[in-house]
Amino acid sequence: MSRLAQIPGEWIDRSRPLPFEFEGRRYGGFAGDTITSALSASGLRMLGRSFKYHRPRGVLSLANHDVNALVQDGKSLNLRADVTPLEANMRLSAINTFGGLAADRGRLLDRMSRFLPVGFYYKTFYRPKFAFPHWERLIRKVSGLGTPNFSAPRVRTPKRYDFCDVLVIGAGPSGISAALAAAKGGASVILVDENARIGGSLTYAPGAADDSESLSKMLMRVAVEPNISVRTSTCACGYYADHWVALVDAAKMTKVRARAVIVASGVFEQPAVFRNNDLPGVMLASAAQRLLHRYAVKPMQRAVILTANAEGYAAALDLLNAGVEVPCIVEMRAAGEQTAALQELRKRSVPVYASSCVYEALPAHGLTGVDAAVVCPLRRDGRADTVSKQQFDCDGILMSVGFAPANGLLHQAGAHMRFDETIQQFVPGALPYGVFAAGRVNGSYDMGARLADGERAAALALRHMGLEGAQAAPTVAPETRCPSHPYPIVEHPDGKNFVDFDEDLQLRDFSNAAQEGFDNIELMKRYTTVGMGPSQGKHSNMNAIRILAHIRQLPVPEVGSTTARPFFHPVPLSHLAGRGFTPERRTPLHARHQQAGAKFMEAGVWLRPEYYSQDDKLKADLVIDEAMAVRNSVGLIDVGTLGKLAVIGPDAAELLERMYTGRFKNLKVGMTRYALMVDESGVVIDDGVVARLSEESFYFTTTTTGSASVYREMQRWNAIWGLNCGLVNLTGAMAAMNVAGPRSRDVLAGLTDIALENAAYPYLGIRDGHIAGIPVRAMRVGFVGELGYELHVAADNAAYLWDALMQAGADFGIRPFGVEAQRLLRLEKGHIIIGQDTDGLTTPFQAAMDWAVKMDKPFFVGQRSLHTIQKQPLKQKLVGFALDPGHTGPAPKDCHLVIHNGAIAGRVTSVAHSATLKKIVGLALITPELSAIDTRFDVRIDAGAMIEARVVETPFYDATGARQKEAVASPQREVIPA
Amino acid sequence: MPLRLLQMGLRREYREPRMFRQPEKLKPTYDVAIIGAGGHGLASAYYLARDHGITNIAVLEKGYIGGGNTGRNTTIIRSNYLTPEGVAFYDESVRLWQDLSQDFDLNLFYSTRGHYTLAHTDSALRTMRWRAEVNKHLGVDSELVGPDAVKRACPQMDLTCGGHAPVMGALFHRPGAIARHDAVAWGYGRGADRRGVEIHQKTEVLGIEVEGGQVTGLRTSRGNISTRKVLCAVAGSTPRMLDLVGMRTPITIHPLQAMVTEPMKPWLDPIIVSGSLHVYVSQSARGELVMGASLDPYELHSTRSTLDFTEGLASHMLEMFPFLSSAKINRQWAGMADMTPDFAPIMGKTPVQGFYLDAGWGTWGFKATPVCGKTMSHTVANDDDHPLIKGFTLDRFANYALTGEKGAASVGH
Amino acid sequence: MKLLNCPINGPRPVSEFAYGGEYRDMPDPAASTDAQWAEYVFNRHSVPGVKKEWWYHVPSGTWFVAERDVHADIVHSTYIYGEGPK
Amino acid sequence: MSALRISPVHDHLQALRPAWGRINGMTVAVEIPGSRRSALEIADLSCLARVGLKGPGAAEWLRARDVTVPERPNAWVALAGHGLIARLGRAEFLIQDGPQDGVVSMLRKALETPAPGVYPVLRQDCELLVCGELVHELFAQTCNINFNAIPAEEQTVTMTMMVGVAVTVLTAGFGRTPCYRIWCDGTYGAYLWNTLLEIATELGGGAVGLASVLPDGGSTATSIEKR
Repeated sequence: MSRLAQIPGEWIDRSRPLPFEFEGRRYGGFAGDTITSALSASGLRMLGRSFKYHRPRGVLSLANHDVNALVQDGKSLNLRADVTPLEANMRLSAINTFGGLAADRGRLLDRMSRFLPVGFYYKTFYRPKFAFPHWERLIRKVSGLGTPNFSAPRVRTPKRYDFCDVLVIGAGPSGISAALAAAKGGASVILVDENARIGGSLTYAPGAADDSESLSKMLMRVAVEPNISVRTSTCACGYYADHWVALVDAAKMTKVRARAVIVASGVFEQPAVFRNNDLPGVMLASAAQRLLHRYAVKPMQRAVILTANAEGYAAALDLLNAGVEVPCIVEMRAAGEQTAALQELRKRSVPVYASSCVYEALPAHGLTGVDAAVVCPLRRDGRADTVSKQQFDCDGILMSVGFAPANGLLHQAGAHMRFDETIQQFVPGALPYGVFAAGRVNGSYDMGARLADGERAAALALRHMGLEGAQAAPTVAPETRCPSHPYPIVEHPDGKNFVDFDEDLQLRDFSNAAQEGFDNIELMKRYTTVGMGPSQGKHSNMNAIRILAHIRQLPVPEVGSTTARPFFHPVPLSHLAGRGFTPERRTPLHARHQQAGAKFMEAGVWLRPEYYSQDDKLKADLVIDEAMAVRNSVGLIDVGTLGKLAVIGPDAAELLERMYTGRFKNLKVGMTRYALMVDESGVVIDDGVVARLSEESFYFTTTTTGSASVYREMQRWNAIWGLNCGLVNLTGAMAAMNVAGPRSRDVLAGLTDIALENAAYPYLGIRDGHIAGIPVRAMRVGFVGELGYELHVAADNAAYLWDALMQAGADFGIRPFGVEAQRLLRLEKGHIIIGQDTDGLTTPFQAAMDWAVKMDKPFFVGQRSLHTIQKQPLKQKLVGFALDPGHTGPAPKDCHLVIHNGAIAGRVTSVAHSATLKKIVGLALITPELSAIDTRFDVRIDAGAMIEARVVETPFYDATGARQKEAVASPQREVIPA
Repeated sequence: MPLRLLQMGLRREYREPRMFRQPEKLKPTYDVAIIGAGGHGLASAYYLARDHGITNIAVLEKGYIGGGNTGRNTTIIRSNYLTPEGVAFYDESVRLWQDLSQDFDLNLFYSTRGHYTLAHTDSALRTMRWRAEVNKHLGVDSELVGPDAVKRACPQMDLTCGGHAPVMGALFHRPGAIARHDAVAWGYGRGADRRGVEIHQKTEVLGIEVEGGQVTGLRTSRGNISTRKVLCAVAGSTPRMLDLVGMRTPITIHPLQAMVTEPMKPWLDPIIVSGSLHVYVSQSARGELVMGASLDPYELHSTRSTLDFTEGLASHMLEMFPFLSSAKINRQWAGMADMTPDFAPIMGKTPVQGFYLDAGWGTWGFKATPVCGKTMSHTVANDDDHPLIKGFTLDRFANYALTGEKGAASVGH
Repeated sequence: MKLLNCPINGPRPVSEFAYGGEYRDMPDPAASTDAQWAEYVFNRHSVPGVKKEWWYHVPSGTWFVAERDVHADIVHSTYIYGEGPK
Repeated sequence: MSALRISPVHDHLQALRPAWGRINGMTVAVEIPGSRRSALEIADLSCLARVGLKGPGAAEWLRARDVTVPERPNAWVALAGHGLIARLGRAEFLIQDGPQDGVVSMLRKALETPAPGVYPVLRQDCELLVCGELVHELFAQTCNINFNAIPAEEQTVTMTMMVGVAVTVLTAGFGRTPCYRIWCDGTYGAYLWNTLLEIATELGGGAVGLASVLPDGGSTATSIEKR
């Protein structure tokens, strides 16, 4: 057991022990533990295996980038043990092992590592060609991290929007002082920190007593400051345009819109690079201190301290005080600062070896830990002087050689970084508007400077927002000491000196990559994959840059850094998806359709009845029954999804004439006319019916999918042309249903005050009146080819009218029909559906709709293009076709191809078997050569068989339109047997 | 253990040579200058040198090799297009892809995984049948399959897609593949380099000299060169380059974003695309799920990321794969897509003599890399549009003779 | 998420808007050659810089013009068509 | 035979087995069994009488009929009897009565005679009322607008998106506060109602009948026997 007696300020709650399982063995921890701290407390060192070589790995940072210590619990993927809070009865196992963590058969790969140099996979496995799939299967077997659980449920999380004046990211000393100053200046502040408690480095590196005292003071002030909202265990994962920041906690994502952002995200401690620097027990000094101060865990018994900064000595003292033996301190510099800690260590006669390095760590059996550190003098050329090496037994090595800024969000915000030689660190140069940096990420290390830097950033943020009482920004003394070693990297002939722990990249991988020409930072990143692992280079990018600079003999700034993209820490899909809102649009008759057993189909955001099911009947038969009801008697269909617009004013007709291809100025009041719309390039995009209600008032319909865009475009053109008329979109406010069939008039007769007889109300007429007492606008249309009335009513009246019609129609066998039957009926009439019988390039001429295009009008959108197109030979033409009535066997389907002399000569756009006509009829877009009536052409159907079709006139049914124009006196006389 | 690895492992020191030289400075004159060291530019250089004997070539790159869309796409390769022109073109590309690793002596991890374009509506189903029929007619292996086949190929998928968009069928394209995108640029770059082509990185083109309608040279950030043939293959930067010769085209620039999860044990074998849900996803050999969606809605000449992109894509992913709720997105990025109105490229000769265009690659440029090299090298070498690109010439717009690939190209990467 | 300032409704997230494309003046159809007209219909001014664009605020149905730097994605001004700087 | 007017959320109210009443010819849920005062209450106000118009002449036309017109775009003012007039953008208006008859029927009649620059807009909205301390939490999860930052006294009208649907929002709660009214296209009503109610229920709130929100306690609702 490595758990120590109570440590002041520890994060664990010893009154709440939590039992759990790891790799099949039972362990115990406390509430407040992370998985790693609990396992470390139980004396466990090896927590996982590395991605490529399956080397044992343990604690590295305890700061959310220990990606070699990922665990899974059967529910969640790739849990980061170093930061995941321990829960009672977790059943955890290490990821990506073959046969368990200890016995992992994958460890063989480590022995083979010399055969797997950087980019090895580019250089093999492809000869012979046929062998690659075999190798690939093998590779896919060993690659990847956690194993997904395919039965895990969809997790829906809330997503929140939030707003504040100043968002402070990072609640260390500088962040806290920034938040306090901003709040004092009257700003509403959100203060976020990914840790469970605020305080930042002061929670694990108390340093001098007065610091920790000022910490407790600061915490107190934050607690009582009403303007500050503290969000702990919350990570700012991404910065987006206009100060839009994604805050992610365990339960949800919060999207914050701030007026100013202060990034006080601190730094990541960086590893030194020496042989076996990845062994369990070799860790960052800050990691050891986190174990110690937050979780009261003794990280090791005997630790060699490798350092190049004052932080290392403080850490050494920390460990000594916790009862850890420190055989020596290995100082990479010629001399360290004269700090209190150094004096104290001298007092306790801890030897300090200056200008020295750890040359390698000697592994315990099976690489499961450290047995000793081999220490050598560091030569001027940065290499180890192996002649005079000494060996120190230890079970741990602490690395305190430098830091890299946690500047991911600053990068994302568009900040430019410059390299500060004094502190050997990238710091923000030019910052984007409204974004500020403070603390160590900004290059301030001295505690006083960190606090002052926070106040400085706050003052600038307040000024940025123009908040009154914004006091002058204090000036911050530039840092004089250097916390980071310029090259904490030691070569070793036998390698295994790791730079990137995610990707198992060794020092030599970088020189090899450079040797092959990947010697600029971007190419090196892509070839070696440094920084591409789950930790996104948090512990490897800086060393990679130093190594490349070393190789090319360039100063670091000239090598430059790679930009960091979101996310700063990975974000679960569940948190990004949230609840997953999917807007649905329903006509007011939806419930009626449900009651009638409708099978719905999606039409954009709408749900429309495809057909109405009846106990055990087949869809195909039901569609025919519905169609036959319309042909023989009467049917009722909900067409409420059509776009419904009104245009009113002196220029209303002018606007319609400019937007549609047809003519509307001469349309008589009380009459309707088909309307076709093309885009500026002359391509058919929409159609509908225009009705004239009065001289200056029109009501018109668009396709279901076109309604929004047609309204929008007409608004835009109307604004550009400045016509004296206004548009109203009634699509949602009006419901519409089409009562169609020879008996439709009989159904209405008893219900309405509208004079229905042909003379008073001709085909294509429109009448306002009442049906069942409801104000109704009735259009006499013939889309399905029978006597029919399209009834438009206020949405809230629709269900009432529907019921009234169904009731009145009962005696005539009225029947609701769906989209499928309507498609069949309109096909029998040869009416096209835009988007089905036309495509993204079809012109009106190709659609054989010249009749609807008035080229002699002064202007309409697309007309000028059609003038050009008209001069060209037609590329394709829409024709009606029929199959031999005797045809049996498989039939053509929509989009089967027309094949002529072995070449594609067109395609079927719509086809169906017409029970009315007792044959298969359809429409096809084909080459003009084949478009003459009675021409025979071949359609290739499924399985490649050719079927002959013949071009015929449309409409296929009731060519003269007698049925829709004038009702048939008595349907009995002209029954079309079903 | 492959022999090659044994050799590398047993040698004391690492003997791998440079893949591409770093020429000190520009020569005064080149037979051909290629703007853009992405896949397309380098492939063109490679085939010019290999097949047309033209080796005095400078490839000029503002940034670094393959640093543009070549290294930013989701690496999907397919030929299941809609128009005969498109299908024939991409089919030739797939044919070339399959031998590239051997050509290059570099493993591209070209992996034939099968490509399913899901249909959630009957109109989508109709388009899939159309594409399948055109593909089959031209000998491309595509067919319309039912939900059951999708279930077999991807048993982990929720075919109801959260109840919102049940899968009604799919266009199955057996040759659908993925590849290691960077390696494509490196392979072409190395191949061209070894044949004498000069690749100049960090070299920006600042001006294009034209005299009497004929290209005569380039002004670059590293000096001027004279040349009578310039190939422009710069995707998102096309409008800037065209402006230098005073040309306007229908091309507009929109960001196309993508994102990738942390690695997980490979489970997703095929490439899955859903037009209605705006998702395309495949799993790399590293175990990462590589995902994309549709274009950003408005013009933008930058590669910034947006949060709403990840939100929308995540929610659609979970409708198909609810069990991935805890899978974490590691990284998102964007490329600049040079879009055309008909979703087909703009290739070949231009009104400016000696100025050749390889552009309009929108969201479908990676898969065309080899065939672009083949056809553009032919076009440049012979000053004659290659037969395979006749449907893609710039003048098709003025002639209202567009090549309607929208049905196949939009979203369906 | 990007903010866009609707002249009527004020600053809103860009997700509330629909992009209406580049603002273009239509040449006189009668006076244009086929080539000139096709140039208007198809070609665009896609060089990065500050451009006039159409934007539509969906919830209120408001069309307006934005002058936006399409490289830096910074909106310099927005105004109702006909009311902006001439 | 069903009621003359049916609310876009009628079927979803039905599931709550309310005591039905009728207002302006629409079946309304007067009381919902088990519903109680909570920190988040949602009610369906679609039944209220409303009329809309737009166009360059609209404001003048209204003034000529002694209707107070909000001076600023996107502002609203109260009318007698808990009615209100909202200015949607520059030149569109939504006028709505309280539970009792107000100006709406008069304006509807007047609109039947065309007037220059005046375009009638048929209003068939789904209107929801959301009340209680948690209302801003509901908005935080559904809408990207900081309603906290909009002072109630400014009587602002906000046209924005909520859970993917275009909505018009203002704060007027028959005297209760915080309280908001939300209008959306009726065809999206069911979706908006379900989505908001689901989240509200999660937050400890729920649907309530009109008796508990209308100033007259729903007494205007002619009660009809439950079925």
